[in-house]
Amino acid sequence: MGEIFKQYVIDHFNFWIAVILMMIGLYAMITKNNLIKKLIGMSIFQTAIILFYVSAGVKDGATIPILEHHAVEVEQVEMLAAAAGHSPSEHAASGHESHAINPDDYSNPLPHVLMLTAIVVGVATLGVALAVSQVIYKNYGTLEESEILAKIKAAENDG
Amino acid sequence: MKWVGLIAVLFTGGLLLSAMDDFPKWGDAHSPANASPVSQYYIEKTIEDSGVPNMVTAVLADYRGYDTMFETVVVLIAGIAIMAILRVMNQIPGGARPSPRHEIGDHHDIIIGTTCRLLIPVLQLFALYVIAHGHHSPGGGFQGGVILGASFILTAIAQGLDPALERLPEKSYVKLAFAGVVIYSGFGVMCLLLGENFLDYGVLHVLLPGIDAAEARSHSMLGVEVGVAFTVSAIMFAIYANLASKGELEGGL
Amino acid sequence: MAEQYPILVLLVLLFGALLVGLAGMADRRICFPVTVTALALALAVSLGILQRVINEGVIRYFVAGWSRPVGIGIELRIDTINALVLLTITTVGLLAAVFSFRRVKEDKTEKTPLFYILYLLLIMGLSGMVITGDAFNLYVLLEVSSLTSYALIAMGKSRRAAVAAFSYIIMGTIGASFYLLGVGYLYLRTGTLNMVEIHQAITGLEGVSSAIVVAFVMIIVGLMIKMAFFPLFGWLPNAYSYCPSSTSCVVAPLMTKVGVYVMVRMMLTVFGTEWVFENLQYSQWMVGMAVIAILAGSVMALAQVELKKMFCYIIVAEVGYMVGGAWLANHWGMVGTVYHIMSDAFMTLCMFLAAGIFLKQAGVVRIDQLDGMFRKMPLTMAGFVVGALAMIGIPPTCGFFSKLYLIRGGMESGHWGYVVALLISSLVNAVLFFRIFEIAYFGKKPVEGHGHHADHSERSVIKEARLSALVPLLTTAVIIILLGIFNQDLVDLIERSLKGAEVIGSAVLSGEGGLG
Amino acid sequence: MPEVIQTYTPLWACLSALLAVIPIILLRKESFLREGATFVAGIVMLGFVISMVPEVLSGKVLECMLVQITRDVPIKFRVDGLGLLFALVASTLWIVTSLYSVGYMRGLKEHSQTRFFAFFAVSLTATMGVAFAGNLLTLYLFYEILSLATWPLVTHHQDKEARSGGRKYLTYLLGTSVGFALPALIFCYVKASATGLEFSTAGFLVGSVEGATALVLLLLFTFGFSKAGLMPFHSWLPGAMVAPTPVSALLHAVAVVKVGVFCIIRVFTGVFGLEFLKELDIAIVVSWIAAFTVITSSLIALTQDNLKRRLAFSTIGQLAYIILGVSLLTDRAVMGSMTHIAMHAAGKITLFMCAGAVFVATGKKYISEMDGLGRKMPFTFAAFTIGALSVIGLPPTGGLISKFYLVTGAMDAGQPLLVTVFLVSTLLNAAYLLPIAYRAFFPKDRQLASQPFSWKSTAEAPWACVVPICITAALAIVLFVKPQLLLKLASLMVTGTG
Amino acid sequence: MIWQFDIILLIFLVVTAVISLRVKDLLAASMVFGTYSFLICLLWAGMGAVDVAFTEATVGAGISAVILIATVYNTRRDSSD
Repeated sequence: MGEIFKQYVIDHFNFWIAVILMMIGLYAMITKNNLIKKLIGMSIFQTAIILFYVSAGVKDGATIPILEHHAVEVEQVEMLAAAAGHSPSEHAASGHESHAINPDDYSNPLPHVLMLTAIVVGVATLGVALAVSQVIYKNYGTLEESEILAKIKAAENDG
Repeated sequence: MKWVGLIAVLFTGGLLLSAMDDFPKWGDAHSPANASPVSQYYIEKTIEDSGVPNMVTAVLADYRGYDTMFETVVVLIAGIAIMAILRVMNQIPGGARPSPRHEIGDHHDIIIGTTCRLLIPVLQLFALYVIAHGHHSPGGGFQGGVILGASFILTAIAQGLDPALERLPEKSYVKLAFAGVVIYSGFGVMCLLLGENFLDYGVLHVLLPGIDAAEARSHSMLGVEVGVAFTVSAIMFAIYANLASKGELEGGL
Repeated sequence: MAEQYPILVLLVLLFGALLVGLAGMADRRICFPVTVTALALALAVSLGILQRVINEGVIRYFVAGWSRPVGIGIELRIDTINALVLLTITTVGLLAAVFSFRRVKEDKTEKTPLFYILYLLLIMGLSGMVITGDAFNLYVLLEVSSLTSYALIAMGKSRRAAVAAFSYIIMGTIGASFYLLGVGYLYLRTGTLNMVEIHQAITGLEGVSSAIVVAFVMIIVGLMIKMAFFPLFGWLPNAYSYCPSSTSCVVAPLMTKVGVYVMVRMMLTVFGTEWVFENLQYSQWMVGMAVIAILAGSVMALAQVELKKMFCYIIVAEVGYMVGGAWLANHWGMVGTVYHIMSDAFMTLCMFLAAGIFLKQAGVVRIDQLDGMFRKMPLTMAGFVVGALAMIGIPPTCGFFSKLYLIRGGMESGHWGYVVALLISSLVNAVLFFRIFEIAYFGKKPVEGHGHHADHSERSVIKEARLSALVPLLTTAVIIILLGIFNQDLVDLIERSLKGAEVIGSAVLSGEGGLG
Repeated sequence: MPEVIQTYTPLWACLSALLAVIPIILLRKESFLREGATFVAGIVMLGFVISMVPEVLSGKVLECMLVQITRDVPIKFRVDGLGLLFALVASTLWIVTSLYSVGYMRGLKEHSQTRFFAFFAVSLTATMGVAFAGNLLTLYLFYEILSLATWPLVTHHQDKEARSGGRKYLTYLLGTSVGFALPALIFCYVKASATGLEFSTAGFLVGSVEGATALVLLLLFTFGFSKAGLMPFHSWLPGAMVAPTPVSALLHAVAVVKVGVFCIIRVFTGVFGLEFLKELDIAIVVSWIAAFTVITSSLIALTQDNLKRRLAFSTIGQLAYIILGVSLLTDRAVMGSMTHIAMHAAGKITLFMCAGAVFVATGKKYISEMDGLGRKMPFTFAAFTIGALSVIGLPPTGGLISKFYLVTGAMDAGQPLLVTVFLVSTLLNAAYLLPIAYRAFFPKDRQLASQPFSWKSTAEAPWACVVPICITAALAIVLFVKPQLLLKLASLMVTGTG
Repeated sequence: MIWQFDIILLIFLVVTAVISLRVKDLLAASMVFGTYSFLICLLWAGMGAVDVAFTEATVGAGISAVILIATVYNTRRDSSD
């Protein structure tokens, strides 16, 4: 039991939180009556997905994906050496193993990049949706979905 | 509706959680994602390829620069879309619109006004730093652009929308936003014209004497980030200006 | 230059949009020519791409030149299927753009440049989605196209346009987020975003990984929302019927179809048909749902009194055709689906162009307002009739052949319910369109008795559409017939990709019979 | 296998009608030229059709590939005896009907005559396409085009009655073709696409189907081509009688309904093949459906007072003869069916045109009003009598010949009950047709009867109406005297050289 | 990364998310949503995703909250749920 709990929950608790947040956001998107609330739910949903991705790129004991200074210097020294003596291809072939950079030392940068995009997409969507909701408010004088639907129905019956 | 929603949400959540046992352990450095040749390549070769220590910036602006270009386009679209949806175009033909001019600081709190006047230049300077220093530290075009846009928004909040719009009028920020994308895609097209694939910055070293391909990449990334910052800052302000004034670009909050 | 074609399609459209933005804001008159030129260039380039794909096989274009190891950069990957869909997108885009000509002339609004910017970027987003070989890049372009379409729909003059756009935003965002989440699961398990690489990683895994299954389900459900598959279609009818005509003409034919295309791409390239059909036994369920979708769409279409709404429900049914076809798990089902993506794009375009003309010239919203249209605008009706016949499935229009292949697939795989649903939906379409024909032919006040000299008199105020609207409509009609007549060539091209050993390598779709 | 000649003649025959649409529309202001164009096209078409006769008679088959539309199944023309027979009938009668419709339309000052002539030409194109269709797909294509192109003709008057008639017309025709014929077609496509779905004497489905599947398929086809008016899918036919008479005459005595039976004959002879059907032993189902239709429709016809409706029900019965004949599967019965297409066409078109002429001249539609009209319109009713004889199958008309073949064919098949059906229905035919002619000449009303006949008191329809009637009546007699060409063409199909 | 800190953050995260969705005053909801964004940005910073955290701090906690407030200001502050 404990083993299973560990396997399912402890080892992945970040994913759990991400999924819970997703469910909260999704539930708000589907069931909230107020349009602004729906949008807050949407933002929570999106940040939860971002949390999921970022969690996927975490490595225990790794640092931020910016090369430390000494590593850069080692690298540059190597490159200078390469420029002076060896041809770059030779360097690439020989220098690979002796690299000062160990991939395990740095977080996986790819999810971060992807999520930068996702954040920007999220705010863009939020902006557009807010603009639309302002138009809705101008047209119907309310932001409650049920009231809007009632007004639409009333207008349909009149026309 | 609530029950349908609840069931749908629980179903989705259950589905998502059902795969947890198949996931690599959280923080596992050897999970498929973290140990894939792709992400290892980024970590190992960024310096070699472009000399940029911030891998995120390198991946963002170079390896996956194509994504980032469209991301900039997304920002541009958001601005254009909000203008298209919300902007009230009630120009009187042949004449300037009669706008109630606010004096700077008019009916706004003096403390806020003064604080902002002090804060905004610092904020803008910091924005430029973030843009420029994105190669070496967290930051880059997006973050810097947002901060820059935020400085204008702060102006609008502190002093009213009209003074802010006087500094950055609608025509200008629209042009700025487009200019950003032009800069970004322009770098790509330059590479095309020099006979390489789109956004292959390495070839640009022929234009800049005295540097090699890696340095050309590094510099091009900076250029591209500047483009991103242009668009993002302009659009962030545009979004705020339109949303705060119901598209009339007058009055504001 | 030929090797740069894939990126050129997008660049032409992007720079068109930028030019409209920078110069068109000052002078509205240049918006239309720039848009049409950009789209025409994009069409030309996509023709070039098709040519290259036919001659050279799959095109792989590595943006920024990052080709090794595969997946560090972004790859554009074009086989014959995407080349054809790309061609469809640019063609529809061009035709619908020509149709929008009067927007510049008559709508004296400052928003015209904004409309064209969004329009071009929408086409760019869709084209980009189609040609990309990277799962995440697809998401970014999906958002490009979604955001533009939200805005284009919200620009509608109707009060309800904004409400429709809002629910579209909510549903669209859920769909896109599900897709993103699915890609996240894939990435977590495979470590790459390149479609081909993902496929190789999946085939390399032992057994059926539950994470991959969840990823697949999330992606498919997300796409189903985007393509308005049956239970998830609620946003579509309002969104497509309250938006401006020039918007509905491009959004309605393309958005759902590109959604279906992405699903097909996922099934073919990312997950691989063997994995999808052999490891997951979803085929029966999906085809069953498609049957419900077809029947429900048809029945709801019957109940509509508004023209555009009716077309919208027909779209729902047509999406059912395509999803069902793709899940028949055999060669002809898949061929039919891809072929139907193209033919349905043009049929829908024809319908919405005609609806736009009716609305503009005669203020027609409801079907019963169409009385006497054959006399009032014969050319428009001629184009409309061709589209309608294709919807019903009368040879030699393309609608007949897509149904032929889909039904063939259904028969070969023994999904008789699907076959029957297709036929019922054809009959319903026949009823729907002949109801319209009858109203348009007879008019409300029938000419009683004989000896009525009405030949050349009785020209009411309603006139034939302008050239800028007629040309796209009639061109679409011609394309519908040409697609039908040359369907064999198209099928050959589609099959070439289905047999492409590189990615699919499966007996499932190679034409050597289905799974039984 | 018969010798195959590649030629474009069938295409030209088809196109000659289609191309006539252009001058018809261009010359819409000049009615004489417009109708002239129709005539020229008709004569050109007939010329092309006749030019193919010698080669077909010599046992060759003409083929014309149009477009390779799917991998195995092209759109192609293929002219054999049956197709040519039908094409001959249709193109000859088109000329006659064109002449008649000029008189009719002008006589009644109908509206939208240009549209009328244009769609008439399109319908003829489609009919030719069906006649020359080389495979099932081509057949279906032109079948559908014909349904659609005739709809504006049926609903020509654009009034309430036309609307309901037209609705019924399309509902039945499209409903059955999409609902039954299309699935059957696709089933064939799935089962036997390697054969190209091409009609051949052996039948391309040989060996691909069996048992219940074959029966279902056969029934799908038989009901799917509901232009043949087989019960229970017949009621569009009386409904479509709202059309102007030339339309009824050509399309509902000749083109449309005959396309229906033609398609069914094609299914029997070309898709399944007579031998294969004998082996399957399923055609008898169709026989009984047809027999039921024959008797029922004749009985209904007896009760109709509207002349055109009575003729329509008569048509349903006669079409069922043809289907009955072919479903008997014996050589003579099949030959009888094929020749009956022509014989019945000549007779029935005469009857319809007579009905139209009466309407033009007197405005009368109902049989009860026609007492003594024979004295006013002697030519018309003389022709009517000949037409009636032909439909009944009495000498000296062509109807006798085909009926003779049908009855002997039924005997060959060893179905005495069906022979009885033929004979009973002949009696019924006589019962509903002859009294009309009789009362027209010998009215019950004493006063009318006692009036002496004089040429001065005649009031015929315009000459353009009467002349075609006389031509078709003469044709019915000519077919009795010289049926050899038709018999030869029909025999090509059953002797296996087609 | 200190796991206690992590847990506290995650709990707060869920709590703020729920609060921002439960509170009936939309202005307050926007503010709480800003807090939520800030917390999640802290979490990401802790995970080593500094660029993402930076962006979220500026975009999520900054711009998103501001435009939400701007909309609330221009429409209505109270909501039914």
